[in-house]
Amino acid sequence: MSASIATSQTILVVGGGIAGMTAALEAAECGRQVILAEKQPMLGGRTALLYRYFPKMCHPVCGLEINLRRLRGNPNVRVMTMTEVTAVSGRRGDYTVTLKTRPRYVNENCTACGDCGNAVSTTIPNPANYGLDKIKAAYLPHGMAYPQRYVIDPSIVGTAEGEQAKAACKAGAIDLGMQEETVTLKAGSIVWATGWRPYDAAKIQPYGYGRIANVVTSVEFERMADPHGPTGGKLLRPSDGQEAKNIAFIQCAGSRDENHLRHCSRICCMASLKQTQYVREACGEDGRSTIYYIDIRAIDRFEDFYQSVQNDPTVRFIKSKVARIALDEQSGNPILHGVDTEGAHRYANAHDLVVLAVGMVPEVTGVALPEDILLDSSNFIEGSQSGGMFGAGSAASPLDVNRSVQSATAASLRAIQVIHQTASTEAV
Amino acid sequence: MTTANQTARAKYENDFLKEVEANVEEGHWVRMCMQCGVCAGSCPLGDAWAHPPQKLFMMIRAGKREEVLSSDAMWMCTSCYNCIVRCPRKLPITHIVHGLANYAHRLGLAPKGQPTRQTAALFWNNLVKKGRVNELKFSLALYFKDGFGQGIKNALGMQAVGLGLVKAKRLNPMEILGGHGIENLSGFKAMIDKAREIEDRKKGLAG
Amino acid sequence: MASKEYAFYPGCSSQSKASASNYLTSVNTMCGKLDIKLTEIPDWNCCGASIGYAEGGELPRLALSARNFALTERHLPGKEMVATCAACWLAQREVKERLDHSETLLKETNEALAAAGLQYQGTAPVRHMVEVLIEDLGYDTLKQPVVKPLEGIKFAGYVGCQTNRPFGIAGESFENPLYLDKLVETVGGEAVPYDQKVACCGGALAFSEPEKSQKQIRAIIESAYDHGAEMIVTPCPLCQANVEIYQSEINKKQGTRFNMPVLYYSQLMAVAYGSSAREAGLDGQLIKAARLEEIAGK
Amino acid sequence: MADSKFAAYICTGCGIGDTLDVPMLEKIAQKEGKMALVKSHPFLCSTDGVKLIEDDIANEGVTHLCIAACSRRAKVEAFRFPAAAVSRANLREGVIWVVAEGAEHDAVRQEMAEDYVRMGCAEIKKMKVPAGNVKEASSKKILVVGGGLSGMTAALAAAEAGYAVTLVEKSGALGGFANNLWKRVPFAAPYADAQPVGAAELAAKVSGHAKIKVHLNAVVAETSGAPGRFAVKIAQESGGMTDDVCGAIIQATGFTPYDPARLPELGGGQPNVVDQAGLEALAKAADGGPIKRADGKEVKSVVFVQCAGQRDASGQHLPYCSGHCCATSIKQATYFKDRDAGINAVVMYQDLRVPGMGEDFYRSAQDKGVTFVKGRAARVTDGGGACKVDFKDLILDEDTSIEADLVVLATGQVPNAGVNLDEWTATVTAAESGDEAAKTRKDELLKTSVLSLNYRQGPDMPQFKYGFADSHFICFPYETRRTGIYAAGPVRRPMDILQATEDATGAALKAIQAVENAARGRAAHPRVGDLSYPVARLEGCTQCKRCTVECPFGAIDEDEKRFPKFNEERCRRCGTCMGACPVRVISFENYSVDTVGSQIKAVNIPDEFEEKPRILILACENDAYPALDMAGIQRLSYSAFVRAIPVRCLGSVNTIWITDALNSGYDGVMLMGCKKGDDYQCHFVKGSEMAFYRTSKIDDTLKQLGLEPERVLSLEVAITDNARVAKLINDYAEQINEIGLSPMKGFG
Repeated sequence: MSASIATSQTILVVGGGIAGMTAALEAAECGRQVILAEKQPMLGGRTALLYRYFPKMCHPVCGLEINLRRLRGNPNVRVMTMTEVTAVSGRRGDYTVTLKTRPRYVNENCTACGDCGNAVSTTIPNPANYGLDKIKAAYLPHGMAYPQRYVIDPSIVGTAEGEQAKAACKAGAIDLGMQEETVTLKAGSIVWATGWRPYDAAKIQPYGYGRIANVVTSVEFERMADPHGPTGGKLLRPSDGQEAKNIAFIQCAGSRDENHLRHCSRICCMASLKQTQYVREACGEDGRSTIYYIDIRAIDRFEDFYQSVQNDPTVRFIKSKVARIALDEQSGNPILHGVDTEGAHRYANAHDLVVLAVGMVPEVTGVALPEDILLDSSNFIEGSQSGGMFGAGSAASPLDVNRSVQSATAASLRAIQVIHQTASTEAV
Repeated sequence: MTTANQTARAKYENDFLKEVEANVEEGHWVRMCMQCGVCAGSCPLGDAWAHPPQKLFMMIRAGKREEVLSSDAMWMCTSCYNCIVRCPRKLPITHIVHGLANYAHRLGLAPKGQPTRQTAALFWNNLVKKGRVNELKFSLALYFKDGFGQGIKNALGMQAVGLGLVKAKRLNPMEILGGHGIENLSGFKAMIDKAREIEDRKKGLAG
Repeated sequence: MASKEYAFYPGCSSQSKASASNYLTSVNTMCGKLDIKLTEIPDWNCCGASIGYAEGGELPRLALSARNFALTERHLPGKEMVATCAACWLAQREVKERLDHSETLLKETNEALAAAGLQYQGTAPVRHMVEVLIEDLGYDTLKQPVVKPLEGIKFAGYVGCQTNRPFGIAGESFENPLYLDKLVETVGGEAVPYDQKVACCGGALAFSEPEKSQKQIRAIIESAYDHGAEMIVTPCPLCQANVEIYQSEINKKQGTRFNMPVLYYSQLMAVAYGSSAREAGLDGQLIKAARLEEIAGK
Repeated sequence: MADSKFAAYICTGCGIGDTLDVPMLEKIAQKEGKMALVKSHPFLCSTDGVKLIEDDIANEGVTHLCIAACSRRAKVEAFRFPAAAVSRANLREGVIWVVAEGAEHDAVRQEMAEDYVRMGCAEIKKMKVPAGNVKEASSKKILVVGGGLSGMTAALAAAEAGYAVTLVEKSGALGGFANNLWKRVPFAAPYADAQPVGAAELAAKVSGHAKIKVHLNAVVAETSGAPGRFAVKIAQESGGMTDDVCGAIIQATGFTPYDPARLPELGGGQPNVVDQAGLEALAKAADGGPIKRADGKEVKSVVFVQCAGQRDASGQHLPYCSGHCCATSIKQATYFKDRDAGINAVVMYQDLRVPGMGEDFYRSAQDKGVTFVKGRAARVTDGGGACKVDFKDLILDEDTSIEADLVVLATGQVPNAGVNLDEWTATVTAAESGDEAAKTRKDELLKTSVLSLNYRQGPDMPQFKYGFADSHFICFPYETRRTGIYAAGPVRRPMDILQATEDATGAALKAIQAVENAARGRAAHPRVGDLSYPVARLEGCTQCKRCTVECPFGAIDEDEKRFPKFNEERCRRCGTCMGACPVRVISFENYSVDTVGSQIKAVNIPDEFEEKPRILILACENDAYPALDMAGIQRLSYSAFVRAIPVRCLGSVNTIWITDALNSGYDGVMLMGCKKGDDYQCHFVKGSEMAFYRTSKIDDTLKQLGLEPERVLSLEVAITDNARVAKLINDYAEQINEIGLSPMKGFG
C-alpha cells in the first residue's frame, strides 16, 4: 500500500469483490493510481464465499490468490477495507468523495498469529458462512483474508473480553480506542463495483424460508457443500443434522417475478446445475437432485455443462415453478406442491432439503447514490449522466463471474479514458 | 338465426386468442403467461381441473376453442386468489378464469348441467330480483334445480342444518314471502340492464 | 360523539335472520364498546359475491359495487366505507381498483349507474372492519376494554382467502398473516399455529361441489384439532358458515366426530369486553361455544 | 559477486522464539548459510524491524537477504525491498504451525526450522535482483484485426485512452455483420423496443479519429516479432503491401452464421425459410414497410424456430447455444408486430434464454402480441404458398403443426478464428515427414489464417473449444495463450452486441497493458510485473528443441542456426523451458536450476540409523503452496520430515532436482501441481501435465538407482485442499516408513 495522495488522476473503485479487484488491478497495471474501497474487512466479495465455480468446478480462491498476488505486488493500488462511500460531489474528471471507515480495532501490526482469538470466548455469527455457524469475536475473516489481519467485533469492545484480547496480543496490534474515520479524497473517475446480495428468501412466502428449517438458499448451500463451511462439506439438514440425499433446487426464487425481482439473475440455473454435482460429490449414486425450473438458461458453452448434468442419472428436471412448500411435521421433510407443465402433471414431492436458487439484488438497492448515477428498473447501474462514473460486474447487470470480470475490465478502461482526457484537457 | 357463438367464430377466423382478448374479462392478459405453472400448483382444487389455468392459456394460444369453452375446468375455481398472488407475471388469473366461464356460459358452450354454472345463474337471478340475496329462496332453488323429487331429497338431507340455522336465527322461513330487498329497485334494475346492454354490445353477445 | 364514524356496508349475510346475523350482533356490540359509530349505507345492494361472475359478467358486476360507492358518496360524503364481510370488502376493493385504472370501464359503469340516477366518483375508500380495528384503533386500544380475558382458550385463527388475497391486510403476509392471532392474544386467548390458516374452505363451491368443498373443510378442522385448538375464529362470514354448518354433514358422511365451534373475532371481543352471550351473538352458533358462554355468563 | 553482501534476519515473533532454538538458527545461518550478517528481531514485520533491514541495506551494503519468519505469502508489503534479492524461510506457517505440539516433537521441529534456514540461505546465494529490460523503442500502437462492431469498439476504446490504432478490415467497409442488421436489441431501460444499430455512426467516428488508421480491403499477411515489436505486413486487395509495427493485437474477426442449408429437415435452403440474417435482409429491404418474402408476398404469419442446428447432442451441428438468438428472434418478431399487430408471429423455443433485463424485452414482446410456444420443431416443409412446421408442443404434450408464410431459423454463431492449431501441428508434423498431401493442406490452412503469425506453434491464436479463441479461465477471460494478442467479440465466445461491446473494451485495456508491460520489460498476467526473464547459455545447448516445443505461449522460436531464440516479451516466466531443458542451460536471474537445486542440497539428511526420513515437496506456488500455508493457518499438523519448496509451475520442475534429491538420500519426493486434463487449472496451460509426464519417465532412473517407484509421487492439489494436503503428507510419510528409508543415504 502506498500512501499516495489522491488527485483527479486517481480512479476510485467502490467494492472489492472480483469485479472491483479486477477493475482496480487492470487500471493499476496500466500504470494508473487507484483507491479500492471495500465495505467488508477483507477483499474477495461473494466469490470468496463460493465453493466451486461452474462450469469448471474449480475453486474461486484460486483466482483470488492470483489477484491478491497481483495486488500485493502493485503499489499503485491503495486498499481501504471496512470503508464505504458516503458522499460524492463534483463532476467527470473531478470528483470529491467522502469515505467512512469503520474501526477494525486492529492495526497494521497484526501478524494474524491468532493469540487474540484464543483469548476470547464470545462468539458471533460467522459472516463468511452466512451466519450458519459461529466464530470468535476476535477473528480472521477468511483463510485467504486480505488484509491478513484480525477483526475485533464491536460487541466485545468495552468489555473484559476485549481487554483480554488486547492483553493477549504481543504485537500491540489491538487498539480498542479506534474510532470511525471519515476522509475526503479526489478522484477523476469512479467505478462502482458494488456487487450483489441474495434476494431475501423469506419474502417468497410460499416457500417457507425461515419457517421450514430444511429450506435453505443457494448461497447457504454453497457453504454447506464447502469443506471449509459450517458442516465441513457434509450436506446436513438444519432440522436434525441428518445427511440430505434427496435435494430439490427451485429456480427463479425471486427472479423473473414481478412480485419480487423483474429481471432474470442469469447465474442461478448454472449455479443449481453445479450444485447437483455437489450432491453427487457428497452422496455418489445415492444422491437425488431435482431441478424445478421455468427455462434452463445455460448460455453459450455452458450448454455442455447442462447436457452433462442431464446425462447424470441422479439428476431430474421438472419444468415447473413450485407453487408452495408444505412441511411434513413428522419427518421434517419439505413437500413441494406444483404442476409439471410439460403435460400438466401434478406432484407433491417430498425432499430431504430444498435449495432456493435466490436471485441477485444489486447491493446498492436502498443506498443513496450520487444523483448523477443512472439505474435501471432493478437498480443495476447503467452508468452516469456525465459519463465519469461506471458500473462494473454484477453492480451493472446480473452477471456470472466471467462476464463480471469482462465488464470490470471494460469499466476500468472507461475510467482510464476519463483520466486520460482530463489530463489532456488540463495540459492544454 | 346466427348464434353469438357462430358470429364470434366467423369474426375471429379461428384466432381464438384474439377472441379471448376481445371478449373475455381480463382476456388481454393471456398473452403474458410464460408457462411457469405456479397457478396450476396453487389451486386448492387443482386435481379437479381437467386443464389447469396455465394450460388453458396455452390451449387458447393453440386455438383449441371448443375444447376450452366446453371444458368444466374453469368452473372449479373457488375464488381463493392463490394463483393471482403467486403469478410472477401478475396475471389476474382468477378473473380470467371467471371471464372464460362467463363467456362459455353466455355462448352456450359451457357444459350443460355443470353444477357451479347452474348455482351461479341461480344466485345471480336471486340477487337481481331484489337487489339483495334471499338466502332461503336461493337454497330452495338450489335444492330443486334438479327437479322436485331430488329437491325434496336434498332439502330433507339438509333439514337438520336448516332447522339449526332457523333456531339460531340465521335463516328466516318467512323470507319465502319476501325478505330483504332494496328500495329503489327500479333504478337498480335499470342499471343492471344498462350494464348488460353495454357489455353485450361490446362483446358481440347481443345476438 | 363517537370517536370514529364509518359508512357501514353489512352485506346480505349480515342482515337480521340471515346466515351471519350473529356476526352483525357481535359487531354492533363490539363497536359500541369501542365507541365506533357505524351508519348503514342507505339502500345498499348485494356485491355479487365470488360466484356472481358466471351469469353476471363483468360490467353488471362492476355496477353492483359501484352503486354502493355512489350511495356512500352521495349520502355519507367524506365517510370511509366499512365492510364486515370478506366477500363484500373484496368485491368493493376490486371494483374500485378496476374503475380507478380504466377510463373505459369507468365511463361504461357510470353510464349504467346513470340509469339509477347515480354516479361513481371514486372518493370513498373501502375498509374491512379488521383494518379499522388494527389500523385506526390499534391493538393497545383494543386491549383496554378487556374485562374478561379469554384465558386458557386455544383458538385456531382461520384467515381463509378473501381478507388475505389478493389485497390482504397491510403489512401481513399471504402465507402466514398474524393479525387474527394478535387479536386473539389481545383479548387474552391463545392462538395456536396450524398449517391451514390460509387454506380455502371451498365456500364458493359449497353448494355446487359439496364433496370438494367439504374435503377442504375437513382438512381445516382436522388441522385445528391436531394443533390443540378448541375453537376456530375467522373474519369471514362465508368461511364461518361453511366451516361450522358442514361439520355435521361431514360427521354423518365420513364418520368423523367434529364439534369445533367457529366464531367471529367480534364475538371474542364482545365477550372479553364483558358483554352477554346474547350480545356477543353466541346464541347464533350451531356448534355452541360453551366455554365462551361460560365466561360471558360470569 | 564482489559487491554482494548476504544477511539473514530471523523473526522471533508469533511464537517462533518461544518454540524454536533461535540462537541455534542464527548459528546455522552464519556458519552453514555463510551469511555475513545474522540478526534476530522480536517483531520483524513491524516498522522497527523493517527499519533494521532497511538500515542494513543502506549502511551495511546488504544486497541479499534471507528473511526467516512467516510464509512468503504473508507480510509481502512489509518485506518489499526492491533493491535487494530476498528469500523467505517459512518458519511460521511451514514449521511451528504445522508440527504437532509437545516436547516430543521439539527435536524434529527444530531440525525442520534449521533446514528451512539453510534452504533460505542457499537460495539467496544463487539469486540476483532482476534488472529488467526496458525497451526504448517499444511500439505502443495497437493493431485491431476486423472492422465490425467489436473491432471498431476496441479501436475507439484504445484511441480514446490515447493510443494509436491500426485497424485492418477485410471488406470494403467498416461495420461487419452489423451492417446487415435492420435494428438491434435494446441495451437500456425500458428494454421495450428494437433500437437503431448505430454501426454507421460508429464507423464514421472510427474513420474520423485522428489516432486510428483504417485499412479497408486488407488482410494481415504476416505477423512476426513480439509484444511491443510486432512487425505486421498488411496486404491490400489491390496488391499493395504496408509494413507496420504494433505493440499488441486485438483479433475481432467475428462470426459466420451457421449455414441453414445444413438443416434440410428444417427447410434450410427452401425459398420461404430463412435464417436470422436472411430475415434482417428482408427487413432492411422493407425499410419500415411490410416485410415481404422472396416471392414478393407480404408476410402475414411467421414462425421463429429457435436452436436450429444448435444445442445439438447428435454431433451433426453446433453443440453450444449462441446466447443471443432468443433475444434476436424476439426483436425480429417485433419487426412484424410493431408494424402490424395483426401479423401472427410465433417464437418456438425449448428454453427461452433472455438473461438479465432481457426478461423485460421478452415481456414487452408478449405484450405486443408475439406468441411463445414451448415446442421442438421436427420438420419444416415449404409448400410454396405456406410453410408447415411440424413440432412437438411440449406444454400440451402433443405432436402438432403450425402454418406460416415465412419460417426463420435461429442458427448459431461460428467463430472466424483462423487456423486450428491442433490441425496445424498435425499437418506440419506430417508435412515435415514428407507427406505431400499434408504439405498442400498446410498451404491451404495458411491461406485461412487471420493473423499469419510466423510463430513456431502456428499462425493463429490457440482455440479453446468449438473453435472459439477463448481463455480457459473463469476469473481471467483475457488470459490469452499468445501474449499481447487478445480475442474480442464473437470470435472469443458466442455473444450479442452488448456483450461484444463490453468485450472489445476489455480487450482494448488488455492490449494497452500489454504494450505498457512490454515497454518496461515486465511480464504479463499472471506473473504480472515480473522483471526476470529466461536466459540460455547457448554454448551448452544441444538443439533438442524441447524448450521451443513445450513453451505453452509460443515464446521461443528457432534462429537460423536452430538455436532457441527467446522472445522475452512473449514469455510469461513460468519456467516450463527450464524444466524441459535436459542440459539445464536455461535460467532466470531469481529462479533457476541452481536456486532450487541448492536448497535441495542444503537440507541436512540424517543417516539411516536416525530413522528420520526426508521428503521433498515441490509445490506449485499458485495452488499447492497456499494450501500448505492454509493448513498452517488452521493449525493442521503434518509430518515434520517434509521440506517444501515453492515452484513457479510444476512445468518448471527439472527432473534433475528429483534425481539429485534421491541421490542425496531423500526418501521420497512429492510433486504437487494443479488439476490437469480438459478442465486444467494450470495458468501455464500444461505445467502440471508435463510434470506428471516427465516424472513418469523417471521410473527407469529409479530402477537404475535401485529405488522403488513410490519414491516419487505426483499429485493434483487444489488451493482449498489444506486438510487434504496434510493428510496426503502424513499418508505418504507413513508409506515411506513402510517402504523403508532410502538406501542412498550417505552417498550424496
